Order: sequence, then C-alpha cells, then structure tokens
Amino acid sequence: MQILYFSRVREAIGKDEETLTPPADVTTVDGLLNWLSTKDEGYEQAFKNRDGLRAAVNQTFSPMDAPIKHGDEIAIFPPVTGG
Amino acid sequence: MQILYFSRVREAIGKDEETLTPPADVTTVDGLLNWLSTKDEGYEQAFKNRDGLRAAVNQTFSPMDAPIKHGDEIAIFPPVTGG
Amino acid sequence: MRISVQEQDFSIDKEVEALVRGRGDIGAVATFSGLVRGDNGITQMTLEHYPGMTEKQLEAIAKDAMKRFSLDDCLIIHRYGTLKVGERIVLVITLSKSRKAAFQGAEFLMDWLKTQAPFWKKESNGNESKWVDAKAEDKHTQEKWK
Amino acid sequence: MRISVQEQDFSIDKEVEALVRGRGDIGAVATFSGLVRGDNGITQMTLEHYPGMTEKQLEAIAKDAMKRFSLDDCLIIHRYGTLKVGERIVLVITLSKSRKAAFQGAEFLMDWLKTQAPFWKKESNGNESKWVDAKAEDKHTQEKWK
Repeated sequence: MQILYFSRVREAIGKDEETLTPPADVTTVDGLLNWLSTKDEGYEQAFKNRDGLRAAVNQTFSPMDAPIKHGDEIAIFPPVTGG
Repeated sequence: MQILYFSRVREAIGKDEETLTPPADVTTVDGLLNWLSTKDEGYEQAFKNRDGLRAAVNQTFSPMDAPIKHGDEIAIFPPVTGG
Repeated sequence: MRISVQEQDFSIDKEVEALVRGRGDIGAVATFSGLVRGDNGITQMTLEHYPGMTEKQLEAIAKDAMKRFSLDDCLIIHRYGTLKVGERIVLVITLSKSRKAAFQGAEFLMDWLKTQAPFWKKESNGNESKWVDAKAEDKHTQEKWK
Repeated sequence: MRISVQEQDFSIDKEVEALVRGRGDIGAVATFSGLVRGDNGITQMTLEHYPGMTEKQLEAIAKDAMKRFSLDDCLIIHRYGTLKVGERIVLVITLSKSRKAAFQGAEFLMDWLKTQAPFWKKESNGNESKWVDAKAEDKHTQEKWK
C-alpha cells in the first residue's frame, strides 16, 4: 500500500511517501491512521486532529471510513487551498 | 439646434447631422419629431414608429417628452445594440 | 479606470498587465471579450457609435461598477468600424481582492453596455446587411441590477 | 478542453486565441486569473499539489462545467511552485455563445477549484512561512452549485 502525505501532514511526518503493508484488520483510512499512530509518536501527532485531515483513495477524495485494500494509493492531507 | 441621426434613422433620413431652428412652440423631442414630419415625407417615414425610437438630449438618454431648447444637441436613434 | 473607444484590436495580456503593474493587493482579475459570431451566414459586422456620448456613457458605467462592487480598478474597450467573424468587439476587465466582486463587476459592465452604450450593429452576409434589433432580454438583464 | 498543471506563467491572449481559432460560433469569452496577494507582509507563496490526482480532478471539473453550462470550450491552467506577489496562480477560460453561460461557467470552475483541486498554499513573508487554512466560505460557495 502506497501512502502519500501533503502539506502540513507531510511536514509533521517528515516524509512525502512510503510503502507499507498494514495488518489484515486495517480495512479503512481511519484504521490505517490508528495503526500508524500506535507505531510512532510522529504519526500520532500528525493524525491527532482528524477533523483537520482529508483523504484520497486511488486519487479520489474519500471519507475517513472508506475501505482500503492491498495495492491502493492512499493520500492524507489537510483541506485543499488551491484556485 | 444640432440634430444627429444614427443607424436606421440616419439611413432613412439620408443624413447624419443637421442644424435647424424649429419654431418656438417646439419644446420637446416629440414636438421636434412632429414638426420635422410635417416638413418632409422622409422624416415622416423615419419617425412613424415612435416605439422604435430613442433620444438623447445633450448626450444623455432622454424620454420623448424631454424639454429641448435652442443650442441643445438632440440625437435620434433606434434602441442601442452594443456590447 | 480606463475607457477606450477605438477601431483597432486589443491585447488582453497587455491591458491586464497595465492595470495590475506595481500593485500587490489584487487577488482576482476577471475579463470578458465579446466576439462577432457567424450565425446565419454572417461574415462581418459594422459598429456605428455616437462619438462624445459613447465615452461619457462608458465612463459613467465604469464609475458605477467601481462603486457598486468596490472594484480596485476596471477597464472598458469598445471597438467600432467593420469587424469580421471571430474578431473581438468589446473587452471588459475588473480587478478586485475577491473573485466574487470581480465576476459580478464584469457581468454588470457587460449587461449595462448592452443597453446604455450608444452603439448600433449592422450584420452582413456578404450580399446584404441588416441592423441588429435590440433584445428585450438585454433590457431585463440590465434591470436586475437596479 | 485543455488542462495544464505547470510551473511556468501563461499568456491569456495566446490561450484564448488557441481556443477560438478556426471557429466562428463563439460570442463570449470569459477569463479569470487568480494572483498572489501581498496581504500582511506576504512576499511569496509556494503551491504544493498531488501529481496525477490534480490532473484528474481538473479534467473532471472542466467536463462538469462544459455540460452544466453548455460551454463550447474551456481551459484550466493551475501553477505550482514558488510565486511572488502579483504573479498569476490560476487561469480559467470559458467559451460560449452567450455571455451568461461564459460567466457562470468561469465562476463555477473557480468555486470548484477552491475545494476540489488538491493544491496547498504556503505563504511566506520572507522570514517565516505558514500554510494557508481552507476557508469555510469556499466550501459554502461551492455547495451552492449542487
């Protein structure tokens, strides 16, 4: 599973991209963030305020309870500010 | 009194501008058009359909009953189609 | 604020650049260009206007837009003479801090130009030419701003 | 329909010309450019985006606008990288027979870009830099089109 971070989240975690294989019981974006938060304090800090986070699964904006599976591209970022 | 004609009105009358001194009882745009219509059939034809005419007195859009006086610049034309 | 009644074509880039140059407070630039459309075999259009009054009216419309929408600047260029299909007739530009004001200002300028600027269009298909009738729709569109 | 995510600046004239070239059915061309504003001592802005997803989103937004407003064509250019105050961030262009559709299409494109395009802005005053917060207002503006 490829995980991408942008903006504040990228800076908080200190990397823009990583490839991970979460355990089988991680089946949603929220689940992924919970799992990562238990692994390392950097993730915990970055993912603490879930209201300030948005996600995309395979390059489509998705809710935090969206299902994820092996091979997906998951991106985590703050609300967008383009235009 | 300087009188200007534009668009269809100019073509119907066959001139774009003339200087005239109407009699003293001509005190409105309508009055001017009535007076001109009695003078010549060309004017009569051009001013027949008053609903299709608009006027400006001294370069300001004005209603047909707007007062006019010696020295004014009067323009007669169809509704505008710019932009 | 810049107003121009001219025969020659214009550059949107140059006009925008001249308006924005030296200032850092502009977030939004809206522009609108009106082109000659080749409907029903039309090949060209001739625009007649009322010199003197035209400039006065464009100036008044631009001032009104500046005030109503708190624009930071605006421009109107309106061409006259003979223009072929695809050529530009009119350009409006609005500058503002916010995109909403810029869009509204530009739309207002165009709506008012249609009914408040002394221009008359004559369309030609190469053989015969015909004065364009004013649209009742344009009158209504303008009145919504009152 | 043209979409571009690029670092370099653009020319409004060139983009309009490329869209209009060879066709005589366009009466209305609306454009909107968004510029970096120098509020509160800001001197420059850096835009980060999500390559791959950005293009997909711009394409989807442009297609939606074409359909909703029966546009004849449209364009979105969105820049990324570091831009100084006064520099252009984004350009949208809409082509239509009627001015109302052109204006509405351009406004729709901008409203949707604000909430549907994966870009993030970081402002800098020369000493420190700060990520721009999303505006609740933009979310509401976008929702009015639903």
